[in-house]
Amino acid sequence: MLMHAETAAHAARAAAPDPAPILALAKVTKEFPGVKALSDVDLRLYPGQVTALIGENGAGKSTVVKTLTGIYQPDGGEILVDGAPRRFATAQDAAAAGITAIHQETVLFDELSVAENIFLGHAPRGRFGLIDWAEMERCAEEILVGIGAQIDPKVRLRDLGIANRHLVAIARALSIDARVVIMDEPTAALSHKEIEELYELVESLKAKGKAILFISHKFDEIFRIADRFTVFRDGQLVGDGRMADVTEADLVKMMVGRDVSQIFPNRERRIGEEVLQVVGYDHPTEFADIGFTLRRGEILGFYGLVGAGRSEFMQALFGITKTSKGITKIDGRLSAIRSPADAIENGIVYVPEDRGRQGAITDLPIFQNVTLPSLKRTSKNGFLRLAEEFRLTREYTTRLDLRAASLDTNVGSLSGGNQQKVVIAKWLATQPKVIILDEPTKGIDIGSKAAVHEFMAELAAQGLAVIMVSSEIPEILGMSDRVIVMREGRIAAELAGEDLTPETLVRHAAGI
Amino acid sequence: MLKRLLASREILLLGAIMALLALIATRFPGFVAPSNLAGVFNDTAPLILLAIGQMIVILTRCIDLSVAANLALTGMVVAMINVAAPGMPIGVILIVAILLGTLLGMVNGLLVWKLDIPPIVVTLGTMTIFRGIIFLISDGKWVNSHEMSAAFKALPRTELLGLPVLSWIAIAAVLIFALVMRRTTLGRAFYAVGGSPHSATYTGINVGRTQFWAFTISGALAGLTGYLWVSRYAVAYVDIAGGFELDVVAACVIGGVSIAGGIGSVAGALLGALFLGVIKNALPVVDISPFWQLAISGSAIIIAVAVNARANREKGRIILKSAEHAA
Amino acid sequence: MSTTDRFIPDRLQSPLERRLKSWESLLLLVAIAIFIANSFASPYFLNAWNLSDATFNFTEKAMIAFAMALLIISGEIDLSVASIIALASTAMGAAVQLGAGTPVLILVGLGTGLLCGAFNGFLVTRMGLPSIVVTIGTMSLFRGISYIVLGDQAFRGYPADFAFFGQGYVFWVISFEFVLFALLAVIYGVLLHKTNFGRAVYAIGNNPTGALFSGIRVARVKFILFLLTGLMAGVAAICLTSRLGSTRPSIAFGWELEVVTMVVLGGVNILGGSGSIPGVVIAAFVMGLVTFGLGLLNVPGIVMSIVIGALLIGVIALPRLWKMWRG
Amino acid sequence: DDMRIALVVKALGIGFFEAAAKGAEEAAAELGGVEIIYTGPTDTTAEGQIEVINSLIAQGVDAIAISANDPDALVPALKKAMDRGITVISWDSGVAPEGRQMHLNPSSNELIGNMIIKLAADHLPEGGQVAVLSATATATNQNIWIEEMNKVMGNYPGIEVVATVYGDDLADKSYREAQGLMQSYPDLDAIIAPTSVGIVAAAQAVQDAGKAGEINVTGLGLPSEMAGAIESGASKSFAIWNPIDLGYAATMIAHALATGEATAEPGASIPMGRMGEVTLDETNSGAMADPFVYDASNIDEFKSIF
Ligand SMILES: Nc1ncnc2c1ncn2[C@@H]1O[C@H](COP(=O)(O)OP(=O)(O)OP(=O)(O)O)[C@@H](O)[C@H]1O
Ligand SMILES: Nc1ncnc2c1ncn2[C@@H]1O[C@H](COP(=O)(O)OP(=O)(O)OP(=O)(O)O)[C@@H](O)[C@H]1O
Ligand SMILES: [Mg+2]
Ligand SMILES: [Mg+2]
Repeated sequence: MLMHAETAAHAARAAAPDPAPILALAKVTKEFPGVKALSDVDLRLYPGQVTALIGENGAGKSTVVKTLTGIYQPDGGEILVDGAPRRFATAQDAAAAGITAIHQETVLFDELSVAENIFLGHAPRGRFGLIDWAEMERCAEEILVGIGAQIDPKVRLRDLGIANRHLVAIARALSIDARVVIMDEPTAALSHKEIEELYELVESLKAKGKAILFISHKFDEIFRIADRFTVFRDGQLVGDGRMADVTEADLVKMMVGRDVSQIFPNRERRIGEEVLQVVGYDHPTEFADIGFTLRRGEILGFYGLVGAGRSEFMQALFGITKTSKGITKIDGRLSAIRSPADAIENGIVYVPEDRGRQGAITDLPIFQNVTLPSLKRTSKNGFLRLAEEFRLTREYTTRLDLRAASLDTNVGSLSGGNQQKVVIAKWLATQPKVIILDEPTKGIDIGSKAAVHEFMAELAAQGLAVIMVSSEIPEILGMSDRVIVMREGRIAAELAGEDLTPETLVRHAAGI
Repeated sequence: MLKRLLASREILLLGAIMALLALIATRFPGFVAPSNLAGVFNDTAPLILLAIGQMIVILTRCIDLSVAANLALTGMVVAMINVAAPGMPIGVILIVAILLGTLLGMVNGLLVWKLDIPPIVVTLGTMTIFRGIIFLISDGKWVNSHEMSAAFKALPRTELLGLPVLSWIAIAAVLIFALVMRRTTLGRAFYAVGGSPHSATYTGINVGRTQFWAFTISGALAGLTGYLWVSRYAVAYVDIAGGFELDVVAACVIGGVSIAGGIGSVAGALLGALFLGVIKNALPVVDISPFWQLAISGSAIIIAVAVNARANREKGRIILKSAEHAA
Repeated sequence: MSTTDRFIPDRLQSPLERRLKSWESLLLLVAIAIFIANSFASPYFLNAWNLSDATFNFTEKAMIAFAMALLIISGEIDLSVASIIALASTAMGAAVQLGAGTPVLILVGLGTGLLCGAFNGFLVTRMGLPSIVVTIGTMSLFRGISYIVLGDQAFRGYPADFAFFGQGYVFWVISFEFVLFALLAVIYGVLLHKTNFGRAVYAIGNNPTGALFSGIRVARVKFILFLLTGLMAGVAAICLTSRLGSTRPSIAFGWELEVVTMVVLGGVNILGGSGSIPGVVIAAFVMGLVTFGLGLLNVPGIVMSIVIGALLIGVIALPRLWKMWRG
Repeated sequence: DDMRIALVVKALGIGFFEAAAKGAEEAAAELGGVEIIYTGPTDTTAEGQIEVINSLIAQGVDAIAISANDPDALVPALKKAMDRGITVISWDSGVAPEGRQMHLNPSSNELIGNMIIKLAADHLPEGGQVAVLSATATATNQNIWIEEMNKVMGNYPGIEVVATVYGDDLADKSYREAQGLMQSYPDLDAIIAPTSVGIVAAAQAVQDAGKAGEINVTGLGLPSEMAGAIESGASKSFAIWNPIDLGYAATMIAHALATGEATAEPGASIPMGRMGEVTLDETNSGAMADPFVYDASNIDEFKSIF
């Protein structure tokens, strides 16, 4: 599965000479407050070739996409189309220059029809320059059929499921007659069959001489369809070349800058008695029939493709989603959890995936974030005691080795990793029994990532039960004692020990 | 398809209006006579015009509380122009009204777009400023019927094919904006910006500029209505259409326009306005004290927003295959 | 795990330093400037009794503004407050007709306020409806009920001792209303800035989802805020009714916008998340001073509202313009 | 120092009150050493008038002459003014007796009540349906006139008052109310509007409905504003007292009371310059003069005056 690299087809491709690049980035820099997302990166896309862009979460891949499509303006450097420098003020400028993209975040409109989602901004015009709906729906149908999607173009988008939405996003990118097609993790939410159809599509685009930028975390697909690669690490270009010349291990090493095995802490496993029992969790549209148990000191991994419903289930367990049914027992006692406040009282806490929106309150200072769920303890008769708040905050942020100018600094101004530490500190201060970490290392830098892993291991060692949701196979393999795989809202498998291999994980997650 | 059509907000509201008319007809059959209904429509025409503009503004996640003040200011200016130059052709007056309204709308739009001030604050401020300006330019004096020229007063009431011009203007606005909203890039941009500003940016739509255009359209319609109002009621003073902005917002809400943006239609705004218009005109006829009117329209707003919220309840992401298309 | 000797200070800026650089100090300067300008502009300004009379122009509105500030900081709004005053006043008037004494009147006034607040809170937090639309609806509904009850009539005949709340003096020129205003300012200041509840309000306003995910009972806090706002409208109803000595359904018409203006002028972000009670207190004085000062010069109220409207937009626009101009 | 007399009106900008202000200035010129402060809220609310009164108290004016938006709500504020030694009288639309020293009715209420129904009845020898379009439901004077009118209905057999509606002294609202009346009562013969705003709006509505000559709009209005309605036939006749005289008389009375030349008590006579004298009844109110009827025969003479 990992090493299709040495196929005959590949060798043949490698032999072709380099044509002139259609699109190039030269020394492009992009900064956000506190983060240098791109520094002096170069990138070249050739006609008829697929270039894979790889790198860890937060390496700057999506930032490149947004810079190329006029959504972000680079702070320095140039974008060259056919060798001539260009500026894209808006996405429409980029489309006019022949650049189209499938963005990682779905760029779609719930209330509009499928056809309109595909053609918004460049709809076919009829008489007097008015939008021709019949023509638009016909073209949409054509494109959707072309990518093997069976979706009625007249249906409103909100009535579609996650995979079909993704197909609409792909159709949208293809509706622009472009020379450069960018795909930012296009297969993340697709099933096996749909992925195969996408590969065929990529082949046909190549055959038409288009330049393709393909972003993915899945090595098998990169080796299957890419001709070239470019690797980013922390916003910098660390390597590029032909796929034929590298192995998976080389790429991983470039990505992380050291050997993979070193990332994960060795930990002694002391698994204690059962703390959490979950039975029969059901939701009308998101998940069905979820049940499992969890012990003290255990790390339970939850794996699945993006959109498998893991976050939704965890939020139901935490009391956010009220439409779901199910039973939660803590230490053998039935616990009625109807809100996060109930969950916290029962010792269950949740570190959400969406840090900026759900995890931290970015416009409030660190200490207020940390003490928010613990105010009952730091206050007296309902009146705040700032000294006590600072004491508690200092205690837990020191344990996590937080880096910040002061405890009064707004969380929003911290780097992703430090924001995550604030969120974790917030929960540890409540002295929980079960901690749920949803994609705990998504979008944080290598150093913080290792710190989070180490800390997770330490928590387990101290007897906390840990649930870790992750879409990264190395992380799942490196950290979990046991893994539950979810697919389309249901448990597909529960794996441990020998069964726990990358192949079994992928097979159950994709339903092959 | 038919099922979807039946369930749509507009059809629901149309049904409600029909039911209301039927109910009134049982007590006072004369109310549903075509001539009377035409009168009701004519009376509601200003509300329809403003509701269309407001609908577009709300669609882009903004709100325009200054429409009534804009109407009053424009109305006063054209009335004063008419007094000063009675001979000026009505065509010119009409253009001045639309231009001035547009300008005032642009002021709102610019403050929202360029300075990023929340729309409610902007229009709350301009609402009081516009009214104040009327006082300053008119010195608080009324412009009365006898000071206006006959031609000035004649336009909205001239009958064409049995309907007054005022009604025809409302009909034209409904048709034009139905076309604009469905068949032009700008019209679709309003929906996109309100539905998801983030995604709109990704598709190359400038969110602030689109909102600016929404305020501009709302202003233009308010200006047009300003002239029509003043000439129809043959009077201009500081307080005309005082508090009317809330009726306008109410018409939109009843018409299924979502205050959260992205949802709404010209048909909805039209029906919402008609709903209020029918109630307003029917109360005295069916001999319910006019003092009930406020409470009834308040209840209508609350019921409408509750019904619409039910229809729009966020379904979340549909992950289970069995759940897709089920609704 | 690895504890470095890296030390993170609690704060970089002392609280005093922060306060000096704040919005409130800027507003205080404006207030002082207006005070000085007034004393030069009119010989009648610097007079204890006159200044005391002037406070009646804002005390009742400010009482509501305190609760409204918390509500707006939490990301909601209540446009029905003026109508709650009307309904509470009507209920008190009805109680008088049934022979109720002053203590019962107080209970009726506060109770009606709480009930209306609970109704708004229910619709917003339980039914999940947007507060701006809901309260536009209840704004018509509550006042509409007053109109149904009273029609063209008035309630009068309030007991003599009831007059104390709106017309009584506690000490020399210090009116009961002013004392109540000061007391409520302190209570709301402490509630917002010194308690867990206040912290929750800020958290919710900054990020309701984040607050919910941190275990804050968001719906409950918002419900309480609607109750408090209703209660304060009830308190204001008692004061205003006592001051006027009679009840008409049109009482306190249009106050909701003045209250919101006061809150926004006080530096509360209309989109939620930030603002302070001292800011609102100073804004109340600024508005009171502007209206009173211009009133002494016999400037019509509508011209004063231009000043207020311009202040409203100006105070938000100027810093942004300054930033744009500086690059 | 000049004596300062404040003329507080229901709302600024209304033609009737502008004319009254002219009369007040005339009185001030005649008296000498009197400054008139013409003021009022911009909308017809009691709260607005209270703020105005408060600022007048603060300025220490010598007298306040007010046409009230609400007879009760203004009482506490006006009492305070009297406590501070300010002379307070009401005119046109009155304040409850405890809130003023005297009230000047433009004319006797009985006379006006009789006049407005007579104007309608004179053109309906066979009898018919009439409706009343009033100002705000809280306007004191309108309510009293309507009450007086109802008392004398017996003298006009065959005349039936079918409805009373309120236009709030807003032109557009009055217009719609008049329209509503025509819809609800297809056989309506006359609309009585005892308010200068309402009568103009009603006449306009009748004219627009093409019923000029069919429905007679009458009541109290200003010749300048009603000239068009008389011409079109929407109104056959209407009445009014002279607002200039009213402002003039109110100022004269306020001056007399403030200087102590006269005292307001039942039975007292207070001089009003060229308008003669007013005699107070047991509620300290008095009437200025009889209303005057305008129709096609004399409208042209007066329409340029007020
Ligand atoms: N709008 C923004 N504001 C602030 N920081 C941002 C913004 N967008 C991206 N970043 C930061 O820039 C860095 C690069 O982000 P980017 O989304 O490009 O990563 P990525 O390589 O696409 O990661 P992933 O594999 O998770 O999609 C991250 O540290 C991210 O937090
Ligand atoms: N029910 C929900 N409502 C709103 N946002 C959600 C919901 N569930 C997830 N999200 C957010 O939407 C974003 C996109 O989610 P994504 O497509 O990555 O799925 P995911 O949550 O990673 O998948 P899984 O459900 O398997 O965990 C994430 O930031 C996530 O936090
Ligand atoms: Mg990315
Ligand atoms: Mg997830």
